Amino acid sequence: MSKICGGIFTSHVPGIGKAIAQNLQNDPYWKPFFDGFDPIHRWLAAEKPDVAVVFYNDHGLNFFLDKMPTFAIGAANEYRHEDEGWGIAFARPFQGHADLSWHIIEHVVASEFDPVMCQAMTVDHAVAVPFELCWPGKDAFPTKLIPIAINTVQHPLPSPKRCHDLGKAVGRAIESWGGNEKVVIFGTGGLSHQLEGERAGHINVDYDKFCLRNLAPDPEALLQHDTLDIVELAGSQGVEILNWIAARGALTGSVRELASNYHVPISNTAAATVLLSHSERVLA
Amino acid sequence: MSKICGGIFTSHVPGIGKAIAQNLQNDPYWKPFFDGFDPIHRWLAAEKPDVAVVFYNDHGLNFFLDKMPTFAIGAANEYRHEDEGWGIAFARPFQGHADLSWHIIEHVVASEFDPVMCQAMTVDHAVAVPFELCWPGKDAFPTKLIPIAINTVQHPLPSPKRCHDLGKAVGRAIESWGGNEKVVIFGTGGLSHQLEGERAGHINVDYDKFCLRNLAPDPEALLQHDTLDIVELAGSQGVEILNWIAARGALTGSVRELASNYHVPISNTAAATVLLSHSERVLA
Amino acid sequence: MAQGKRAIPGTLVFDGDAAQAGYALNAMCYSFNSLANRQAFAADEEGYMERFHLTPEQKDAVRQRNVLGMLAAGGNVYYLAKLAGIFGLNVQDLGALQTGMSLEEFKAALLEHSVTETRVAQDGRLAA
Amino acid sequence: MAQGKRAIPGTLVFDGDAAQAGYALNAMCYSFNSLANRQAFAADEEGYMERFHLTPEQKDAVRQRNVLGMLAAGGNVYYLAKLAGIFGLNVQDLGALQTGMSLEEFKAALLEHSVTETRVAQDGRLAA
Ligand SMILES: [Fe+3]
Ligand SMILES: [Fe+3]
Repeated sequence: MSKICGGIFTSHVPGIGKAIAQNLQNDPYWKPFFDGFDPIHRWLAAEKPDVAVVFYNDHGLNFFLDKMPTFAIGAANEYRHEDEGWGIAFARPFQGHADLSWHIIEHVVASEFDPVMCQAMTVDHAVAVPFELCWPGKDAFPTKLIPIAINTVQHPLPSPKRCHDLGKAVGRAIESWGGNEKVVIFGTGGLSHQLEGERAGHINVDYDKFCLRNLAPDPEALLQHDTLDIVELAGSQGVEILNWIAARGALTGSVRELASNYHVPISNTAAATVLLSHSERVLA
Repeated sequence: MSKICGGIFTSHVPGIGKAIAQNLQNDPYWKPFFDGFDPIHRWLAAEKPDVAVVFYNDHGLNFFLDKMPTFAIGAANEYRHEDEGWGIAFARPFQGHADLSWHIIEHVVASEFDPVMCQAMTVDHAVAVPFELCWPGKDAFPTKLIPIAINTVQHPLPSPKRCHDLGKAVGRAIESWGGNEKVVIFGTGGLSHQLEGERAGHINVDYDKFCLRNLAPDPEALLQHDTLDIVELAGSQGVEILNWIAARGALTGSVRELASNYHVPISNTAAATVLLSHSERVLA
Repeated sequence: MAQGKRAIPGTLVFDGDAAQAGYALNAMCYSFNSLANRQAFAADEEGYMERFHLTPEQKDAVRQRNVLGMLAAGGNVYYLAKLAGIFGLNVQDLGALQTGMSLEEFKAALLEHSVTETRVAQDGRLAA
Repeated sequence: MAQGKRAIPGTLVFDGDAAQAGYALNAMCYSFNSLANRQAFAADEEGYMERFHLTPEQKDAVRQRNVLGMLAAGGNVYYLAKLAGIFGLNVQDLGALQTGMSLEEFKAALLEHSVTETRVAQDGRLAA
């Protein structure tokens, strides 16, 4: 049976991609953020996961408002990043795992979720930046991708509880898969930030620390706020924490925080990176 | 508050549209089917519903397998039928009701459904044929449209229970809408038929009669079969009964059968038309 | 490939396995919603199939107008119906082709189920 | 228009009302994923806006590079960001424009929240 070895949670600000392209990892502005990936690089080198299931939100590359999904699951054997409007496209393709995608889809539909099934899709910086951060360089990514998009763009957004439940269903699906893949779960986006309106530049360090403190031991604490609470607390893009909440839901066993890095600001964003290890829950 | 005055359930075979275009309503092959709409025409003339919420399935006009929704809700102020591959497009546009669509979307997302929100969409014969049947002629349709598409194309399909529950949530949403619209619910497609494979031409009169007998008094009887049971019983397109099951779910009050017409065959299909009246449940 | 799938006689369930296998063929058929694309296909079938990267099996099935072959290669009937339209075949023609019957036999088989049952309630709104 | 909506200070929630109002503007911005479309817009802003049926308010806001005006007219920031890119504005420039600060003031305001907190567990897999 497949095993989930852990979870990686990280901001995905497009500016990070630009910093990577310009080799600014040791620039004083960027270094405190990039340093957060040192333990993740070591952990990935040790764990060598076969597949990454990535909860993220599309920012207007693959989905438009004519057909805006609440949840969408990729079921392709290859994905690509494409120009999102500013002329940058990451070169490395992402290898998919369509068979496992379909297994997840079958499982979550049977669990009363209503996903969009995507046999062909592009993925945006919310997938590409975390992959570039985790596996820097030019080599082909060693880990396959299954992207799961959550609507954080057009309200009504799914509730935090609904996202957490989706994550749980995805976690159970992975663990019931007959292959022997080792899977890592990603949640990307956040933490607090707001790009638009008179409150642009909003940051809420207290709320972010509340999330970081509870993510490993008590993720249900994050469900006490509804989506509009989160918009008010964390900003209209801070609601991307829904991706983290879903990803944390997929870790249904024993969880331990291995690394956590919080650095404000990166661009307009309170940036954060967390690594959790996961193992089957031992019944005492 | 808005009221739901009833439900119309009908087959939507493209051939019906062709028969309408060729004025074959009184042709001996077609007459027994078209006659089923006489009571519906009288009822619509008496009830004059403002809005039709139509549960149907897209047959490859608006949705493709790159982004295949489980459930999709239209949120436009106008919809059109377009050429589906054989050069026929019905001329009359469908007026939408975007505000009520958004109210329904808000309600069902809060009820833990995960719809695709469609601010622009085309509708296929599964909407256009029932509208042409109900309001024949050239005049603008007197009733606005809110289309709700259910995946009956690519497995896994949503379960009959999930469709029924979606219908219930949509019904509650309509009844909580602050407007004073009178709403009719449509379920289109079915009954038993199968277009493809060695079993093409499959018809199951017993199963169809079971559905027709239970639709008004005991719709939950239809939930005892799962989607693959229904494929086996009713054929791979007979599974369009999911649209009927969802539509019946929206009628949460007192229901009475006003008319029922079952005629086999129309094209490859066991055709059926049912009219149910609906009123708020009176608590005895 | 999923295991332990339920078998339904004479029926291919269009699931993830079929959808994966058939993507190119179905994408081509979906393009036939557009008249210009239907004309382009009619003008150059081989070039059009190549443009959509059909598999050799899919191409052969299309060349031979072999509906069961298209289904076996992952075709979905809702999309294939658009291709059938180009060939001038309706769903009853398709039924005959797939079952090995003549069109008249296929229609006769459907008529074996022939039934009409009508109920109309007593209700003022339904009075003629 | 939905009633009894929750007000969040300085924040426009992009809901159904906004999405309805902003559809044309957002559709135009979505088209800017393509370089050719960005060039077409740059070559003829007025013609391009007309092609997407922007409302008069939307056109004015675009002409004036008025971000708050675009938001008030239903623009969604994820799509507007693509338009901003054409104008050579990044998200920090947008922040300054919307808050009435200079770019330096906006950056300084962000730095007021400055904090770095790092934890790394003792674990063999993390050893350098
Ligand atoms: Fe983001
Ligand atoms: Fe149909």
